[in-house]
Amino acid sequence: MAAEKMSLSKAINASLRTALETDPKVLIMGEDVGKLGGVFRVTDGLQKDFGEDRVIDTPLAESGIVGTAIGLALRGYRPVVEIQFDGFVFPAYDQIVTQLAKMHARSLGKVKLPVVVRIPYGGGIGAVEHHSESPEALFAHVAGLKVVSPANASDAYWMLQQAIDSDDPVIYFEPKRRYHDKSEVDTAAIPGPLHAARVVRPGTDLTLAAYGPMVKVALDAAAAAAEEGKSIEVMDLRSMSPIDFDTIQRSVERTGRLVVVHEAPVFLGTGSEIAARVTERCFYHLQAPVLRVGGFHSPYPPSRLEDEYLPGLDRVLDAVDRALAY
Amino acid sequence: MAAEKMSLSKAINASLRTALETDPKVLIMGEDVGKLGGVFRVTDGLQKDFGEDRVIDTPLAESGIVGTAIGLALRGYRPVVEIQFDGFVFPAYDQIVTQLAKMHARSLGKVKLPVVVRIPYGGGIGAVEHHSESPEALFAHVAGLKVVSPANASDAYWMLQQAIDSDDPVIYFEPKRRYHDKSEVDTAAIPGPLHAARVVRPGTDLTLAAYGPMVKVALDAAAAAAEEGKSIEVMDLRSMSPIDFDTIQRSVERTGRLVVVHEAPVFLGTGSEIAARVTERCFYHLQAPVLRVGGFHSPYPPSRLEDEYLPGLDRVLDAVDRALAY
Amino acid sequence: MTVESTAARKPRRSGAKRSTTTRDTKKQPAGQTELVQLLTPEGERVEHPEYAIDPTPEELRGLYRDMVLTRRFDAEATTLQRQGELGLWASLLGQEAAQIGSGRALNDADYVFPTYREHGVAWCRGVDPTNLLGMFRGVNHGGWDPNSNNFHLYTIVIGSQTLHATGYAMGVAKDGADAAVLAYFGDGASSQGDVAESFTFSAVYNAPVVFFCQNNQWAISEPTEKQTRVPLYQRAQGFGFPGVRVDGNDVLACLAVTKAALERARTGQGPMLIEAFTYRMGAHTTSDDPTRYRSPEERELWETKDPILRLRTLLTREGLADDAYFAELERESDALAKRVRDAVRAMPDPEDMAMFEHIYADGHALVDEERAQFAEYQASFVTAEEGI
Amino acid sequence: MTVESTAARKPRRSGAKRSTTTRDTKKQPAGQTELVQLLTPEGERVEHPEYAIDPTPEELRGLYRDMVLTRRFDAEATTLQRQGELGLWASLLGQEAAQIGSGRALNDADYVFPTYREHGVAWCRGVDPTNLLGMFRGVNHGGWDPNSNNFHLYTIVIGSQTLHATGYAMGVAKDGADAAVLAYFGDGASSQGDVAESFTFSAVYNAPVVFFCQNNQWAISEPTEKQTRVPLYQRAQGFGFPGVRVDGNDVLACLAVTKAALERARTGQGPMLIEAFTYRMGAHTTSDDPTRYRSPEERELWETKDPILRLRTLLTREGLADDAYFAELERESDALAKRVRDAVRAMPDPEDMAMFEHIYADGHALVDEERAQFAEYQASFVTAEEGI
Ligand SMILES: Cc1ncc(C[n+]2csc(CCOP(=O)(O)OP(=O)(O)O)c2C)c(N)n1
Ligand SMILES: Cc1ncc(C[n+]2csc(CCOP(=O)(O)OP(=O)(O)O)c2C)c(N)n1
Ligand SMILES: [Mg+2]
Ligand SMILES: [Mg+2]
Repeated sequence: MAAEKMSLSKAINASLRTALETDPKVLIMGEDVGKLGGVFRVTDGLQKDFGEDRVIDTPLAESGIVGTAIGLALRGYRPVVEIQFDGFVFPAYDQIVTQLAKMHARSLGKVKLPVVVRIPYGGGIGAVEHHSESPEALFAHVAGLKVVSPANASDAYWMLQQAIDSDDPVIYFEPKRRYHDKSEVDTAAIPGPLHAARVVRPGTDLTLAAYGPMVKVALDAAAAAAEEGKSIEVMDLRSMSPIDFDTIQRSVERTGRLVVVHEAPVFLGTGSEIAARVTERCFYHLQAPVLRVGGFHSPYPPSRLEDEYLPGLDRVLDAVDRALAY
Repeated sequence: MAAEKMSLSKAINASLRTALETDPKVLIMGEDVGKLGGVFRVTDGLQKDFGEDRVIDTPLAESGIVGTAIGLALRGYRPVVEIQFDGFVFPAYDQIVTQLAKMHARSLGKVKLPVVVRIPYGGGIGAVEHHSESPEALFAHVAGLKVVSPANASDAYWMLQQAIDSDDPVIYFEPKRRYHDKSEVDTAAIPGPLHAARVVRPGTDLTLAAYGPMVKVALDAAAAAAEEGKSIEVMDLRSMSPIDFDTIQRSVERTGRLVVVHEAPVFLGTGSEIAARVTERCFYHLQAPVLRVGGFHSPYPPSRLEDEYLPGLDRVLDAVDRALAY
Repeated sequence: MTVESTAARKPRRSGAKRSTTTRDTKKQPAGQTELVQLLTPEGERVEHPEYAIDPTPEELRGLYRDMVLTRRFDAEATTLQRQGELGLWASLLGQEAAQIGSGRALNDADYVFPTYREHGVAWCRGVDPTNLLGMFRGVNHGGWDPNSNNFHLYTIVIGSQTLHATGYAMGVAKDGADAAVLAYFGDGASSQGDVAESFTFSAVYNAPVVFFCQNNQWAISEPTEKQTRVPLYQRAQGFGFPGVRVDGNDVLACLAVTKAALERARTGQGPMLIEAFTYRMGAHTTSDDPTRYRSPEERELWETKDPILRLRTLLTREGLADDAYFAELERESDALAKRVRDAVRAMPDPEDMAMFEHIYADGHALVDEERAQFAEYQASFVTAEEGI
Repeated sequence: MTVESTAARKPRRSGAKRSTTTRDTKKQPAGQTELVQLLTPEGERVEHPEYAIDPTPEELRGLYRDMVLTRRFDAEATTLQRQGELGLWASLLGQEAAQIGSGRALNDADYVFPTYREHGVAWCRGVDPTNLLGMFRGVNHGGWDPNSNNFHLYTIVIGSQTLHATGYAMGVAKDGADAAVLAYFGDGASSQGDVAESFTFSAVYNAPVVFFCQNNQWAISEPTEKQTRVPLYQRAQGFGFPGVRVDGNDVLACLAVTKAALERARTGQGPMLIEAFTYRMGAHTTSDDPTRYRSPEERELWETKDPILRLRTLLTREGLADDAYFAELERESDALAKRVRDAVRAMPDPEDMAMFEHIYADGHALVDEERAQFAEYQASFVTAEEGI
């Protein structure tokens, strides 16, 4: 296949296809992932090509999906399960937190659970309640899980390959409102580490860190700021557990300022940890407190309000301005 | 009754008794809360005195407990449900996050859910897996919930009264290893606000903020530091959602240094939010970064390791020293 | 507009006589299942020893009218979605009998916990149809006061509401009230742990709750076989209460069985499960494309069992309604559709600051802080613009 | 020490003849329940049409030995807890027949998912009893490699393991392996949504899993009536697979029924539920005080149904074991107890740094950072002390 321009959702589809082809132990499980190809068509065509035994339409029960995936992993399989929407992961939260995350430690390393939990997440698609949430902090706080989110098609492809290859459980958050965004994917490339942050636009005045759906907003903000003569370094964090603090630190030591953006509520969102730890690491370099832009302490609002709720260009630039004003 | 010395668990029992006496709509629900009086005897004698209709032994299903409590609240009752141990709240997490927290907003304020979820939490009691966890950040991140934890018998009594009186769902974390600690409870007193932090030992060099089981450790640390001539202000945060940042800010503006201690893992623990927000509010006052002492990014360890795992006097003092060294 | 509304028009002509035996027995292993039916697809009344019912002509016309108006409202909502006035719509097309039959079985004091598709039940409860559209338009998450009509808000997380219903019913029993609770869920929902827990709690506490499962054969793209290998009504027995399967396209059977079950519950005989065997004629929601996973033949087959047509046949044959009646009902349908259309189009977007309202009943310092910051942030634009 | 071990000694003398009919029928509504029994409390063999079994004398002695050694081990663990060597112990006293009977029904290739009380099953699987004690001592959360003996780690969160078992069984089926999975859970666990979901998944995928519910009448302080109002074995039917109740104090019946169920599963006939009707003779755990919630009479009644005594009666009456055999077994029990006692006392605490191990299989930067910081922190003390 090699390099090809494709949408983020197609890249995930291609990645799943590669995994199914390469490793007979890989399974796809979830609600409507088979014949329908998922409500976002991310698994389109996979059941047709790999059969109902490998691409499995499950009963409507998320705890059951994750719980049986754990059992399948214990038997040597590598299940990739889909949770249909962010807000529907909570029935499975117990299995994820008390079993999936802890069984490796419980067994003193004897048991490995290479389970990937794919969750389309975030807002901006005009959906009803429970379809637009960003619960990543609720997973990143839990030891035993790894949590990642790609922001573009290439990362979507490669990070999923790496997540499936990992012997640890990985929560793989898919920025659903970027499903249709296209970019180059080189399936023959040698990918960088799964948990490394990446500078996607260099700059000197301030570091703007984002991940998943907000990377695009951050890049747009940096472009807008550039027109006003501000040089913003944009970082795609890519991984929320672990967070690549070394890369952030190197950037902040140069720029002296950090703004973190995510869709999830600010209060106890991943930005809080980043702010706390970066302040510790860069106390004498910071010219301003680390500022955070994110969701409010409210349920995700009705969709007619989401443009106000979601951090957009203006709110990011506002934070950038405030940080630069120190 | 008026002022009386009692243990923290007895104070909770007394508070539940008062609530059952005062309001016929108050119900106690949970596993083993009736005849047994709970595995910690916190509900001892209540079923005997108020009947099986008000103190209800439930089936062994946490989602069912919280889910039916929501239904009872919709019918006008004020259920106080017990989750037997911290690690067993996760089967109920979906009902708590997607229903209990959001129904008031979903109904545009028409529906109120005065449900209290009591959770004995934290370690230090030599227990097996899932019996020693501190999951408060997983609730505090979720809008629609209030999260509190008393550190002494008087607060245990009064904060529970206030939680039951509140028309919002309150997650009430009980520091189980302090159940037997005794202190004065004045049941005739007029309590302060439920969500206010409180300075429990004044000081000038550094602010040490804790809640629940760690307040005692913080006080011990302050006493030890005093012997070395360091004046530590100890703050009992009492509420994790909302957090009383005004009181913290006032203290830090005076002391210039803040250390936050909790048993929960540091990474994305409540301390991260406190560090982030206090740094924002007190950027020019802070002489050192906000330091955090807490659990590691690991499952709660086997009990023979908990003394090493839990933040104790030495680890707190180490952080205090590091903060003062800036 | 009559029964032949937009969404349901095309295949009805395929005739009412096609035999459905083979198909049905595929879903219902022989001998295992008895389907309560009081009105056949051909519009014939049949007797049932346990579930007798003798509605007056007035009542029959009422049920017919409810179904027609509900279908018309539903079709209008689908249209409004296509026109961009709604973000989404979950159509009840085909399930009118299950919803009107069960909905009209309720007493005023009873309480209903719906899923997100019970527009017909909402209608029976007197909820203004327009109010149902707020969440689908994206202006709110639920636009009515549940206590005004004893009709709870729609619940999207599958199965959750069955526990709320059970708890509510426990409260009804505590109050000694002469009321019951009706909890709706789907065939897909039957797999959720919460539904099983609601069965356990309701049985143990003998709560006055009736579980009404609309088995519309599909959970999005998954047929009922992906949820169970035996008929769903049988699930109840292992929890210690009765289950019954009713023809979900037969409004009389749904009415009779639900009435009996609610009365059972009100008189202290505990929970019961009703499985209404029906069919989702439309897409799962307007976002769905059912051609990807099911055959047109299946839908055509179910067309022959249409819930509205069979009652119309009865009304006509028995001379209980004449052309004037149907014409008048068509006018009424059109008026309803117009009223809804106008109301939706006039429905304003919420104010920005509404984001910060009703998160807590007693207030929350962080919400106050964020509200203030956001107001200040917004004011900064006004100022900036004014500055220009 | 023989069958009359510490924990079980006292009330056995109360005689084996007491009638238990009244009590049992209270729990089992007449006619609804058939209890599979092959060996009566009085030690009489009885026939059962479906579950015939004809164990050799050797096999009978083997089952007896397993039960005696398991009980002895269990009693020793209780003692060790009292002596402070363990933080907690969950005794299986009274459930030996259910566990040994089902445990001995397994083939090597089968896989077991236990709760936290299946010490007898662990014994059957060849897990060294000492390894079971690590988590109760607090030195680990599970001290054995599940794959060495096809015996999964203990699971404390009630019900979770039934889904793991189902998934594992789905894998077994995919592999086309000649094996089945045995999933244990308790009467209390039957209320958990996860258990219901495991029933659904196993039925839909026809997974080779046998659910073995030890109904020991209590979930801590709650009697089974708080979980269900009908016998638990009936739960299965509504999910589409058979359920059967077996005398859980009858090792032969437990063996026969489990063997049949496992073979059913192995030959592609899908899941089955076994409810072993038994009794928890001891406290829930050493932290529990059962006098607060149940009567001594109830326990005395169940003493008369002791699983070990009835097999001993059979062995003696039929001349299958003599005094020398029992004496030798007593010596073996003592030796086992001593070995376990010594091993536990010698069990070292984990190294501090073990906290940072095995959290991830592939490593994690934060764990590395915290490990390094903690090592440095600890080193600072050494330095400080050395400094003195
Ligand atoms: C917990 C949860 N998981 C997944 C979904 C997504 N979802 C919405 S409707 C639906 C299918 C429901 O099927 P059924 O219960 O049969 O009801 P129907 O839509 O057919 O009326 C699914 C999977 C959800 N809303 N909640
Ligand atoms: C999810 C969860 N909730 C509560 C508990 C606390 N708990 C431990 S054992 C137990 C009772 C279990 O009863 P049962 O399933 O009958 O098993 P038994 O102990 O009788 O063998 C409870 C409530 C738990 N371990 N997990
Ligand atoms: Mg359906
Ligand atoms: Mg039990």
